[in-house]
Amino acid sequence: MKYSIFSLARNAWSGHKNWQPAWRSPDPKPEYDVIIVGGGGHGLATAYYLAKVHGITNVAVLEKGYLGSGNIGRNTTIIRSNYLLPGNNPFYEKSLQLWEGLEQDFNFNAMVSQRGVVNLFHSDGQRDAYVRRGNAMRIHGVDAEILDQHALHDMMPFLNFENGRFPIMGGLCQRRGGTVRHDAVAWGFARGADMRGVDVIQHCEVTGIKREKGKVVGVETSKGFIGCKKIGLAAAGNSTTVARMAGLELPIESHVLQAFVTEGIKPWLDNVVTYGVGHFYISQSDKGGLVFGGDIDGYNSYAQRGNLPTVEHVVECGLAMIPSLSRARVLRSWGGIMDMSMDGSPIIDKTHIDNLYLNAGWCYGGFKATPASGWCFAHTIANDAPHELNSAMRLDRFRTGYVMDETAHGAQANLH
Amino acid sequence: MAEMLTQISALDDMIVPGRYGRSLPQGPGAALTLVHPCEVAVVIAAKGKARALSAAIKRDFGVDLPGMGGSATARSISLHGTAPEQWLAVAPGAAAGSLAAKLEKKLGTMAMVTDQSHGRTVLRLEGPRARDVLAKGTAVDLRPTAFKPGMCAATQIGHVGVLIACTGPDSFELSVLRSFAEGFWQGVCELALEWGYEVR
Amino acid sequence: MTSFRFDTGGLIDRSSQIDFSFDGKMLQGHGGDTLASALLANGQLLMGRSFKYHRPRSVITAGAAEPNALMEIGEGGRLEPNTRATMQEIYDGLVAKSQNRWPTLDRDFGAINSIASSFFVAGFYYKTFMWPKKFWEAIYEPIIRRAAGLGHLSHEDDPDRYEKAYAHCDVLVVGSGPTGLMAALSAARSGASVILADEHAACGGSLLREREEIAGQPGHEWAAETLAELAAMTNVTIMARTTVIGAYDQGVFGALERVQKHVAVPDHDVPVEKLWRIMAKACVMATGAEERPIVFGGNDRPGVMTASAMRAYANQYAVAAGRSACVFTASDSGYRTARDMKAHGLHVEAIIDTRSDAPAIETDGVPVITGAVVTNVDGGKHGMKAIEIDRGSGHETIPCQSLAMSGGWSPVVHLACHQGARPSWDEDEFCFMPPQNNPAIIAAGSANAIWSLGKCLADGAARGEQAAKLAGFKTRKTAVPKAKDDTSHTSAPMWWVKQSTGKPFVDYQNDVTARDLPLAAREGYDHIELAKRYTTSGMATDQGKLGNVNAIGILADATGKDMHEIGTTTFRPFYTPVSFGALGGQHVDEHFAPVRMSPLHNWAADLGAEFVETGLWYRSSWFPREGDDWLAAMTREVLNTRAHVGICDVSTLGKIDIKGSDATEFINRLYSNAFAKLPVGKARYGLMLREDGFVGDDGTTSRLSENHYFMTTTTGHAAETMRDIEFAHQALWPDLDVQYASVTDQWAQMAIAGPKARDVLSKIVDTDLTNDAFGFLAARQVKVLGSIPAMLFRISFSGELAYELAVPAGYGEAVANAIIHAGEPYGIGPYGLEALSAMRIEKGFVTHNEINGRVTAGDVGMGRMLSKKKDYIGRMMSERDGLNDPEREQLVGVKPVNPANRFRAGSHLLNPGDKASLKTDQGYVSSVAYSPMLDSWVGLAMLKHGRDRHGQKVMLWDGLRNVHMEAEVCDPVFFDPAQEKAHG
Amino acid sequence: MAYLINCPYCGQRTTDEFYIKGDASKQRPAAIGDGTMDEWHDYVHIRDNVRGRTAEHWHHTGGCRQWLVVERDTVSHEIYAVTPASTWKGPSALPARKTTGRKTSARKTPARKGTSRKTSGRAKT
Ligand SMILES: Cc1cc2nc3c(=O)[nH]c(=O)nc-3n(C[C@H](O)[C@H](O)[C@H](O)COP(=O)(O)OP(=O)(O)OC[C@H]3O[C@@H](n4cnc5c(N)ncnc54)[C@H](O)[C@@H]3O)c2cc1C
Ligand SMILES: NC(=O)c1ccc[n+]([C@@H]2O[C@H](COP(=O)([O-])OP(=O)(O)OC[C@H]3O[C@@H](n4cnc5c(N)ncnc54)[C@H](O)[C@@H]3O)[C@@H](O)[C@H]2O)c1
Ligand SMILES: Cc1cc2nc3c(=O)[nH]c(=O)nc-3n(C[C@H](O)[C@H](O)[C@H](O)COP(=O)(O)O)c2cc1C
Ligand SMILES: [Zn+2]
Repeated sequence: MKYSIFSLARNAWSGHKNWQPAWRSPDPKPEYDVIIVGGGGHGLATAYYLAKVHGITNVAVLEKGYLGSGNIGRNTTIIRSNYLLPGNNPFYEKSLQLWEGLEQDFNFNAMVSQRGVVNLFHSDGQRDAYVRRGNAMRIHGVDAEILDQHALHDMMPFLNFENGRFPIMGGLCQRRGGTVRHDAVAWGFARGADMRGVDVIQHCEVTGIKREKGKVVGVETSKGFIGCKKIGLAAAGNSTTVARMAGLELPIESHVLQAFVTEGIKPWLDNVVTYGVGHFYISQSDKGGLVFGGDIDGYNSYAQRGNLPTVEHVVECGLAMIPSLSRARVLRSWGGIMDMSMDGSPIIDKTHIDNLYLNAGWCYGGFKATPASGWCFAHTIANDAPHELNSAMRLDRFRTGYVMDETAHGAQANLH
Repeated sequence: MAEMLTQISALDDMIVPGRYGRSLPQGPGAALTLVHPCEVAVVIAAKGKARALSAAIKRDFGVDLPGMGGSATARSISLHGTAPEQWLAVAPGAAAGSLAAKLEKKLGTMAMVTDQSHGRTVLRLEGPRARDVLAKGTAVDLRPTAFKPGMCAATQIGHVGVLIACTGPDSFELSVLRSFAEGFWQGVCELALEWGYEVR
Repeated sequence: MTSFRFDTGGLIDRSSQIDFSFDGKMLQGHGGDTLASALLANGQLLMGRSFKYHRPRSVITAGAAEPNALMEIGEGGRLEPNTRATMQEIYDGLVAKSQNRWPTLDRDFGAINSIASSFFVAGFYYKTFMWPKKFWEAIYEPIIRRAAGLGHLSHEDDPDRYEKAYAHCDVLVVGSGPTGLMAALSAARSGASVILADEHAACGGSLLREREEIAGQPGHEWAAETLAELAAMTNVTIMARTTVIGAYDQGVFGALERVQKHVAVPDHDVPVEKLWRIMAKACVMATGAEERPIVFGGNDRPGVMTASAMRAYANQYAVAAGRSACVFTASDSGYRTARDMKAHGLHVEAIIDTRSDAPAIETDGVPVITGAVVTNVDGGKHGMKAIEIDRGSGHETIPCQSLAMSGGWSPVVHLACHQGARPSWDEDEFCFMPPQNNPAIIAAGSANAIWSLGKCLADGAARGEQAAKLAGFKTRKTAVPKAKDDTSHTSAPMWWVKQSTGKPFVDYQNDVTARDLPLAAREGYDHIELAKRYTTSGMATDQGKLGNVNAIGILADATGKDMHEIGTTTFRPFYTPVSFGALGGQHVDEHFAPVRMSPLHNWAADLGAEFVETGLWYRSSWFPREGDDWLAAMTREVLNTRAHVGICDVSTLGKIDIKGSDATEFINRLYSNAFAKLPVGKARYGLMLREDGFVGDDGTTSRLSENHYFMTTTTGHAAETMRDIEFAHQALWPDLDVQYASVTDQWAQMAIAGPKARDVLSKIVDTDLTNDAFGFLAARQVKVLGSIPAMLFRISFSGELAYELAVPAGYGEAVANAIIHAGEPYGIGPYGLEALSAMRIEKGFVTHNEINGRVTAGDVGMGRMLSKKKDYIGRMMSERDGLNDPEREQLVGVKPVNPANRFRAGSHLLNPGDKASLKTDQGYVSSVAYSPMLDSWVGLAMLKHGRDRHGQKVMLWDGLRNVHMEAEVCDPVFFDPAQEKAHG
Repeated sequence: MAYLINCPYCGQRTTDEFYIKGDASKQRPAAIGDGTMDEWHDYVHIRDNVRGRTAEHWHHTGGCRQWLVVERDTVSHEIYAVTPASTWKGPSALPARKTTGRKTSARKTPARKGTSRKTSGRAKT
């Protein structure tokens, strides 16, 4: 059933008794052309584009929990394409372009809201680095503006410009950046893929990867063995665990990142803004809660929860940026487990094992990448070769030295 | 000519004696004093020399070299165990340079001695609420049953590294790096507002 | 105006009158009132509007779980939205406003949403608002946003202070009801140190709200006596107004103390809220139980509340929502309410019991209708008139002004679940039981599904002992006072009244009805977490404290699963919302990050310096003279230094003293270039790589004696480098005999640079400074001003004849002044960071602008500094192909063809004539300065094949600012390439 | 986290006093020439990233400034052992002890004689 104001009216008339499931709950078939491990944003998007762009519909997405139980359902929903490095920048721009038409494409309102993203800077050196980044964006045709204090003041007069420690000098602004309703992205892709014939199978944990003659031939799951011709791993946060099932060792650590939401308040903050001295980013959701986040806790964790010192630190950064947050009350905090790669950039690549493909290492930036990641991963799986857009996101780059280190911190996962 | 130079403290014009904060009938909750000048030196045992060092210290300074987290005082010199085989030697009031020089001379190759008389700022915090003031900054268990005279702890208050030595039931010696001293001073003062404090 | 205050009774202080206002109306209450009870006393039953349909709402609870009575409190920077009237104490001058209504609470336009409510079912917005595409951001979303949210948050600064503190105890007791009091008592008697925390202003928990007796005296009196006994014990700390907000790893609990939230103008010396981090060896979770509403038509009408809330209002505050009441119950709590309300003189019409086999319970004459349900409530914003019931034979109406409901009880299990454990459904007790994964969080009393007062007292005592034992104390049995042991548990709950003719709400605040959940299930959102997200049930400010269990029950019904299979959603901190202010505590404003001050700060300030924040430091940036801008000042400083002599504060450099018989070997392993043969008395520039082969930091290290070195690092990386050195020694090579200590703060360091530097320094240093005696890169311990021990280095970051002089920090000002004095005849002047930077750019010296973490030694022309003869940090990885690709950008100088054209760092480089694109991008400008010596803007840049392109033209492309210009590529050393000045 | 780390030198401290570097399970290839590029790649980049018991390098920046190896569980956040990096000999063979921070601090009242026991042993190795 196509969603529209008319279908909604029709159903309201019949007491909403006739809505069909947004997706089927199929039992797994014995074999698929492609199995995607991980029903997060990336896995679902991959299946969606496999079906839509490549006509490959005999596809299963296997998700160990409920749909969207991973990071797709627990992130701070910021989308942007303000990346510096040439291996990243066109990819994220592609993603932003896909976001721009996504809802009509998959017929689900994911509330893509291009409210603008501003990254503040506080020193000459930081400004120069942002200018370099902004110019790298502009050179590729991506929108970017540098805002001085004045322009920033017009936009957000409540910023702490004369902060006792780190005055705000200006910001790098991408107006096309913004937020998207996280859950709706998972649901929209799931529904879109399902309508095109993909089996989205929840509560089906992959426990092993079967190989024959060097090739992968299927997966062991909590619902039994499922055969397949190709496997795409998209198990963000658990990439190490699933890759190891095929004997693949990864340059990845799993870390917990916390996120937060305040009680709902009347419109208070129009755009997304990030602090430049510590990690802090904030936006207001359509429901009225201020959604914000900061740095990872810093220790390896698979626990989906963090500790109070990180919370306090994040909040301190928030108050340094916007003092009037003081009386906003934090309603809930939660955590997600992310792959932190050793250079802070993702991996979308073939592996040395035939028919096994890897999508991993998204750190805290993979939500914005969801459409392009699915799009590129689908391309890589369908053609057994990466697309130009993900050609730098190689697994062997650590070995060869062609790393993509946006934050320039080197081979230490928790610094990215 | 050095005698004619005065060693300027990092809190040079910050110390304004008086009473601040809430004034409660029972009097100020804490008192803060700058200990200046104050000689400070870091002593780090050379590899395999800890034992010999301990003996030398005992012999020459009459102090039992304390273990980690311990403080020992004799003849106006205090030694605080700040890290394994590492101590902070503190001697309030003496003329600059001489503590480190003396230690270096006595200890020879047994230890590295580094003068920190100018690199550290030493404060005294005392009073019935001193522990409560510190507990706003550090998670070290400062209850009288847990943190007693003769103990010290290297920790942080307001993201600033500090060595807290317990010098009496309600008195503490705090030493911080010089460059942080001004902000630290202001920070500690604010934490004491609630009970009122006195700057001496 | 149905609500009112009884003439007598309650635990309020009738002798005190407190004036406050609500929506501009001046009202009065008494000491001990909450805002909610005071409003009820004033006949103000209507207290809020719901989120989606703007339904008129009043209180449902008398505590922390309140979803409806949320208000804006305070004014200006103290404005605080979404404050629960049930938890807010009133004070003189309290200003409260209703929220989420327009124009007034009474006449709220938003209520028309109710009419379209058949549209606004769960998830409706996911299905529409997509066409035309542009309309979402232009029209729909702004409307949705304006409608969303509850109260207003101010943009004004908060005038109040907040603080954080740590506390330690053996046993933390959360909740001061009968269970918590007994637990605290028994733990404390064992000698354990005890913290007893309760979120309410007055301790006593349910004892303040019930009429039950303990040891023959009223419960609240027993509570007061017990509290007095506890308060007298030195090992007990009682923390009222303190909510334990979260349980974290290793027995750390977060707690929020509302220190001054009950006063009009807080004392500024005292924080308004304090965030505690309590480290406890064991915790008794005596948090009680939450009474569940019943989900039936009109269960949100003002006048309907939980049975225990109705008792609380009557017993503790002496108020009621109406003159008459009915009770709708699935548990015996309803009966208790009926009895209590009767005792207060209310007319109690009937008890409607969902159970057809309801046990016979004392009703004091109130008729009981068993096996019946309430299907609707006839009422509106000003109160209710009647209820509609169904006993299986059609609808009947019973007039009444208030309705107490009890669907059973849910233990308050949050703290036991914050570390990921989940509660499990208990078919006998009909509730989710606290998990017991963490042996140190011990549920007690009603939090552990123990319902009667007598048993709660006993359980409290036992759990207190258990906790003390766990904390290592010997315990003795604590005598338990006598109390009734008559409370039975709920029988099978009724998740919702399917016969409802009005809207049956599950989640009040978010307007989720019993019909939304089956709809979610039908559409595939059948997992409890999906249903929560799709319907938003449990996502409001109360986090489903009231509604979640009902929602689970309804979903279980709809999917044919049992409660256990459905399970709960994830419990997350905070138990109740916590302000940013409290979480930030004292670490705001200038205390956000520590400040570091150079020992020469005042010296520079006296000379009129402008300062700039660099990391934690303030550094002198330029020294303006009358009318100077930074450029003029910098130019003057550079020209003066290059022509005469200048002095600059470089104290912020990281400085490390290194000694030991293996010091040489150690240093040689840290730097990529050779250090093993550095002669005593010499300094050398060194490069440190990260283990991944990229450049990490640079600096000079001097050999002061055979086994004694003095290392400097950059200001920005000082902390990191120190840590890396410690790692190299402690974790990699612990066998080396090496000792090191940071001496950054011990030394004031100044650069004295310029042709006259030697002349000036000679006047204050006791050493022969002639080239022969103290040549380029000499490094020695010297005396200044006669006897001050100092270190002197002949190193130059300006390209001039230059020295760096380090003196003990406390003498820094005096020495710097002496140098200025000595230099006067030579025209000495101070210079700041700007001039320092311009001079180093003129000389092509790199800083972290160039070695930015992505750069190799080869990139910046230091490939030769990578020794092939030794192991050092980063050696092997620096040999990877990617780090040696000839296509990598290389350090060059760039000069605009028109020297007056200013360009900026961050510009990119293009070949002339190329269109800007990623493919044609040739590199970027890393540093720019106006060069007074060249009278031109100059820059350092990273350019593809840069070293082969000196003399060629490039375009400097700054699309962000729309500044583009032609420039010439050149050697990065713009000035004195032969180094004659530095060696002079 | 770990919220509290029992530093063998300082006793129980909150994690904000520490800097975390990461995996401690790998040995730095001994010296140049001994390690192949593959070994080095493995050391610098590849992570076991264990779900369960793991060992990490933590630096007690806000205390004794010692590098420690913290053995903990990445799922339960339980801490099993904290050992100075200089003496760490690989994962401790001890059965998983429950020391989730409820143990009192290792720091006894100050030892007035001699130096810290933990490090005097080191001198001989
Ligand atoms: C708190 C937080 C905030 C963030 N904020 C942002 C942001 O603002 N902007 C941004 O761009 N990015 C953000 N991110 C990052 C972003 O959320 C992730 O990078 C992205 O969601 C990862 O891709 P995914 O959606 O496919 O992952 P997930 O949703 O995590 O999908 C992976 C799925 O794999 C499943 N799985 C794992 N193992 C198995 C198995 N063995 N068998 C079957 N299934 C398995 C998991 O259950 C999971 O559902 C944030 C992340 C977090 C945690
Ligand atoms: N059927 C019934 O009528 C029925 C059902 C349940 C309980 N009860 C009665 O209720 C009483 C229960 O006693 P109890 O002591 O177990 O609970 P209680 O409700 O008396 O006390 C719990 C206290 O803990 C506080 N609290 C909860 N969470 C907190 C937190 N995170 N931080 C700080 N404070 C917090 C509450 O505000 C409350 O004051 C018994 O008398 C029992 O008989 C009766
Ligand atoms: C963007 C965003 C907004 C959220 N808003 C709310 C909210 O308003 N209320 C709420 O209770 N939870 C909110 N959450 C948090 C979820 O309830 C939940 O905690 C999170 O998705 C993680 O799932 P878990 O807690 O079940 O592990 C939000 C989450 C995200 C990602
Ligand atoms: Zn330590």
